Amino acid sequence: MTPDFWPTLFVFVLASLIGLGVIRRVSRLLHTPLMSITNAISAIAVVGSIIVTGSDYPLEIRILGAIALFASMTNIVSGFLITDRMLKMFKTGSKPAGEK
Amino acid sequence: MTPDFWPTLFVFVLASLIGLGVIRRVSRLLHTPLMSITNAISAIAVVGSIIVTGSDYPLEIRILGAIALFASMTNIVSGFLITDRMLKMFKTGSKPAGEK
Amino acid sequence: MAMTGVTQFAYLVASVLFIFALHWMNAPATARRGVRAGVAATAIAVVFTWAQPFIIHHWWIVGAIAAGFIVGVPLSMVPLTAVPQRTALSHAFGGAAAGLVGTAEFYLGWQEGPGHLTTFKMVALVLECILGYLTLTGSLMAAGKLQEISWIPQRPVTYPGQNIVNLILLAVAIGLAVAVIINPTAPAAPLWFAIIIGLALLFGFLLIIPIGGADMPTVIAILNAYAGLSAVAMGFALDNRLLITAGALDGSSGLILAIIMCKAMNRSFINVLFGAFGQVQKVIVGGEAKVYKSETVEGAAQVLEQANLVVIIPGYGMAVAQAQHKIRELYDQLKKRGITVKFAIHPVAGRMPGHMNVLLAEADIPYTDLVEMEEINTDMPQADVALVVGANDVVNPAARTDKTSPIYGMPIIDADKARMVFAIKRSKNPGFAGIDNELYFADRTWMLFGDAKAVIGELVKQLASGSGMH
Amino acid sequence: MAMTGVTQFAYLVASVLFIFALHWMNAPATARRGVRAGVAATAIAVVFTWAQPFIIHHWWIVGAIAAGFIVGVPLSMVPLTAVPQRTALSHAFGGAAAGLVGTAEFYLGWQEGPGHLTTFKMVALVLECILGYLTLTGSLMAAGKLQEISWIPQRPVTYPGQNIVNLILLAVAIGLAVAVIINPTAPAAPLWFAIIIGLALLFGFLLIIPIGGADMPTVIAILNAYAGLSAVAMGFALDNRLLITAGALDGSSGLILAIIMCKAMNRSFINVLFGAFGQVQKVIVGGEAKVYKSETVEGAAQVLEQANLVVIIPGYGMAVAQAQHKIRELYDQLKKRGITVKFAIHPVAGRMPGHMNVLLAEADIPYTDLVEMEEINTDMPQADVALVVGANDVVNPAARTDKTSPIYGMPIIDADKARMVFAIKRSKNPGFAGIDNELYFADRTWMLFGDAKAVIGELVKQLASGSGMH
Ligand SMILES: NC(=O)c1ccc[n+]([C@@H]2O[C@H](COP(=O)([O-])OP(=O)(O)OC[C@H]3O[C@@H](n4cnc5c(N)ncnc54)[C@H](OP(=O)(O)O)[C@@H]3O)[C@@H](O)[C@H]2O)c1
Ligand SMILES: NC(=O)c1ccc[n+]([C@@H]2O[C@H](COP(=O)([O-])OP(=O)(O)OC[C@H]3O[C@@H](n4cnc5c(N)ncnc54)[C@H](OP(=O)(O)O)[C@@H]3O)[C@@H](O)[C@H]2O)c1
Repeated sequence: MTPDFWPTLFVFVLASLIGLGVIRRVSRLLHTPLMSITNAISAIAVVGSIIVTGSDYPLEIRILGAIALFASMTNIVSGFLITDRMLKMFKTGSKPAGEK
Repeated sequence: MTPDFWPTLFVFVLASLIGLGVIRRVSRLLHTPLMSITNAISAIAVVGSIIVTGSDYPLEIRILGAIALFASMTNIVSGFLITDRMLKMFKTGSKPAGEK
Repeated sequence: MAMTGVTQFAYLVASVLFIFALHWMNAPATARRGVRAGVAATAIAVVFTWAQPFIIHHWWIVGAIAAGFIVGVPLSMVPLTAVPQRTALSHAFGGAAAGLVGTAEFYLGWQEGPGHLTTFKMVALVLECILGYLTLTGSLMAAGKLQEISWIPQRPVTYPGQNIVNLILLAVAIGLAVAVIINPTAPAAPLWFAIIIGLALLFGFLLIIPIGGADMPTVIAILNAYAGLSAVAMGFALDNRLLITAGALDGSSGLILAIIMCKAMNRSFINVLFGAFGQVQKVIVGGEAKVYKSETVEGAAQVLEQANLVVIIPGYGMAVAQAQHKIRELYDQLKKRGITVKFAIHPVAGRMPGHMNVLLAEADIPYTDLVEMEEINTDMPQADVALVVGANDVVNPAARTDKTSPIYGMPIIDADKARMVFAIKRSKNPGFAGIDNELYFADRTWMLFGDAKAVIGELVKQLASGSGMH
Repeated sequence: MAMTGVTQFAYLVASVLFIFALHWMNAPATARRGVRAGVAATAIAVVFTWAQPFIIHHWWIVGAIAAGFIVGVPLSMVPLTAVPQRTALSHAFGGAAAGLVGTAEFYLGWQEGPGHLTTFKMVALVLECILGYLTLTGSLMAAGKLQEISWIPQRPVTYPGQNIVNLILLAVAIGLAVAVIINPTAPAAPLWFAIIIGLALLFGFLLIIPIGGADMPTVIAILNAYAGLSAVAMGFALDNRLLITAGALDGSSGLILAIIMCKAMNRSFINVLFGAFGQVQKVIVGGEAKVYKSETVEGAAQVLEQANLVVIIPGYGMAVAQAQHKIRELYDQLKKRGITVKFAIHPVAGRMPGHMNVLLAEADIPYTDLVEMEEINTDMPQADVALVVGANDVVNPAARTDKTSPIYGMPIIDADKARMVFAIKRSKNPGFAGIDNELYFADRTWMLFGDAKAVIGELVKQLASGSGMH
């Protein structure tokens, strides 16, 4: 075990508990946007991709990294954009409807 | 900075977020028992007290530890007992009331 | 390659922002703030990782990021009906990213020789790669099934000995994983690792083929959880808490959405993953003696005009027909007459959690008129008309009464309790669960056969032309 | 002294159990499960800490734990009215424990020489000790004020130059803290550390004296947060995540309770800590021309018998008089006549958050009849009788109307909207905020002067004897 293992496991367990608590309270109205925003968040693998792509590593390693970085970045861009696009559609009835 | 500092700070921040989320949802009915149960939980200092009391340390250090252990243990015992005592009183109206 | 305090602190801030991003998704009013928090968190993560001194190949990074934008922007503009496929495809990208980073880390460590790959790190890398690559092929299959690509079978594919084959493959994978974890610097280790990757890719494929196309939404949620967990494994391998926090959030999200779907269908995880649900269709037919009563659009329009409370129950058919904009026109026509119009939203109507809500929101229908199942059911007996638009299973009373029905026990919208029911669908074919629907034969039900968009369009025309006379 | 994996795992389990313990406090139905989870977590923490191989003085531990039980059990049996004092006393114990452990760790490290006290550990130890010892004396003072011990002044104590004295002391403390953190093994370090401890003890004392006795409940919540934070600091010093998690939970709890109380009183933290609120009393008198209308117990009983909906509004006076059991009898008498009885619970009625709820629950009144302020206010206009039992500020309409009133803006229970109000109190004295209450002069209000327990007792007697005639 590395010295960091236990604190890091703690972080994992606490973050999972937070996740369960927070996600259970997401409005049912928004479950589709929820799927796309978590999709964007899981592209946090971008951190690992940047390290592998940008470090002083052999070429073939960096190629793997660059593909991973491209894939992560695609998810980040498309995930947040589409979530926001969907959320913009949700309107209350208070304003005069059908302005469009 | 010790190597464990950052993971441990993560633990602190996540635990605080969990605390804020969980405590905000505690029923207002139960705020008095909440005060006494958190009182018992903060006696977790018992962990440090046991280490200081029981290790192979000089006598004067162990005396400090023993006092701390006594104080923590008092809080644990009285905190949980009084919380439970209060909670036992909360009844719904469904059962025939006033059995007492 | 230790990180500086500044970077560590930035990662902590980003983690907290991700948590708030999801927290703010709890209501439409704050949800866009959630997106901004998510974007900020990701930007912080990218900038502070990039800024570390050991990052030197900046043009590589610029190139890959630019390519990501070039592909990502169009991918965000797909029609809303294609959102499930897009999500599946994205999971495939996410799985690939995790798998590739894991692979790179392993070969790097192997080249650098003993000491770089501790047992702990190896366990994390193996898990990261298995989860990542399995998510890659599994998600591609799911996307294919949802896009109804012709050479991917929609029906569950099962064959004799399927379980035995899977178990043998699993045993091989575990054996190799143990070998490579114990002896990561063996000359053969890269080969073993490559075989493990191959098996993970194969597993993703094998996991999906026995599941029917219509169960793909649940599968997508589960794959979302896997993608999150592979980010967690990467976090353990790289000793990075930001990855662990964000991954854990995704894992919880996928898990909870899958549970919600299973509950709303009254099925278990196991049943979804191995139940080959779509096959039930041929078993239950019967009831050919029963008759449907059809109604004309004119007649339906007249009834609607007289109503006080109309409850519209949309289902998958509305999504197929893209009828939401016509429904908006109908809603306006009815509102103009002072009629109360509510939408009854079943949690699994459509093919994706929240499917109906986004489509109706797209048509500018205020979300305050979208009512959840539990709530609308108490009002159903007061409804003068229940207008079923391409919904089927979610209004099937067999779920309440018929113990032999495959959907028995699934909570439904009580359309049959309304004073009168109009049901729009194209044919006498059953819905997703493959079973007949008693509602359509009920005394108070009249069918409006046809494509949902067309039928509603005609209803609107009737009401619009008749509105002067009213 | 590194911990084994088993211990680490046990600590993780205990942390999760603590989280669930507080989670289950969200409803009375699951709250006792929460206590069991808390007990289990603490037991795990104790057992696995004790079982570590470097723990050798077992009899010391047994002795201290036994002493803890001997004192703890009786402390758990105090009457419910003494709960605030008990809580304050407990915080003093908790603060002492944290401070003593911190002190022991410092002297130990100092004796063992350079290298043992890293800067990081020193920062944690100094914070632990300051928070711990400050909590100790602060809580003792708070407990004293709540117990109304004669030589502890109830009134806020302020004197000229108070702030300057405090600032000078703070500067000295910070200077010494920096010195001891930078140079922890200096020969003079133990002396510096001792002076820091002394100053912390003094600060606890100075913090409380300018605060009025009645503001002690808010102070207790803040001291609860401090006690939690000192456990967090201990966790950083000992590199122990269990302490950090549990401490953070307590910190949040104290913070949130303090915020709730401040909001319900429409005051700020700053105002509570430095506002010397209780002094306002003498300023506002006026209105001596106004008259109270008294009512007899017989008359009140007759009115109550004719009511359909009676709302009882308890306040601090009910706690002082211990009238909850008599109220229970009144409740039974009214219920027997088919009258609906509800209790209107203001969030800061009494002297402790949730004070009224525990007292009424003690008298076996079902908690389903205890209604929160926001909810009961919508029903108030329908109430035939509002019976105010020893409440004052929480029903003072000045909070709604009089901008000059010190309680202006505080949300109140709208007793004045009921068709008729009976108010039980002993005298014409004001309540906690020290201001007159317009409600008592209102047209529809009749006073029932006397001790709450006595007055309600007589009401019950009237109703019981009259019940045959009804
Ligand atoms: N939402 C989710 O997350 C999710 C996930 C997994 C599974 N599911 C399952 O999906 C089902 C959803 O129920 P549902 O009632 O929404 O859908 P459904 O039971 O699949 O019924 C859809 C109906 O729409 C009709 N339809 C199709 N195209 C149409 C068109 N162009 N115009 C008019 N009607 C059309 C079909 O009849 P015709 O062919 O005769 O037109 C069909 O009966 C449930 O069984 C649920 O368990 C949902
Ligand atoms: N709950 C908390 O957490 C908390 C915390 C901090 C501050 N506070 C403050 O405490 C106050 C609570 O309001 P409240 O309405 O409950 O109490 P209150 O305003 O203090 O009034 C209590 C009333 O009870 C009467 N009383 C005292 N002993 C009595 C007895 N034996 N029999 C009958 N009546 C008796 C008193 O009048 P007589 O003397 O004439 O009998 C007094 O007017 C608020 O101002 C609140 O801000 C509460």
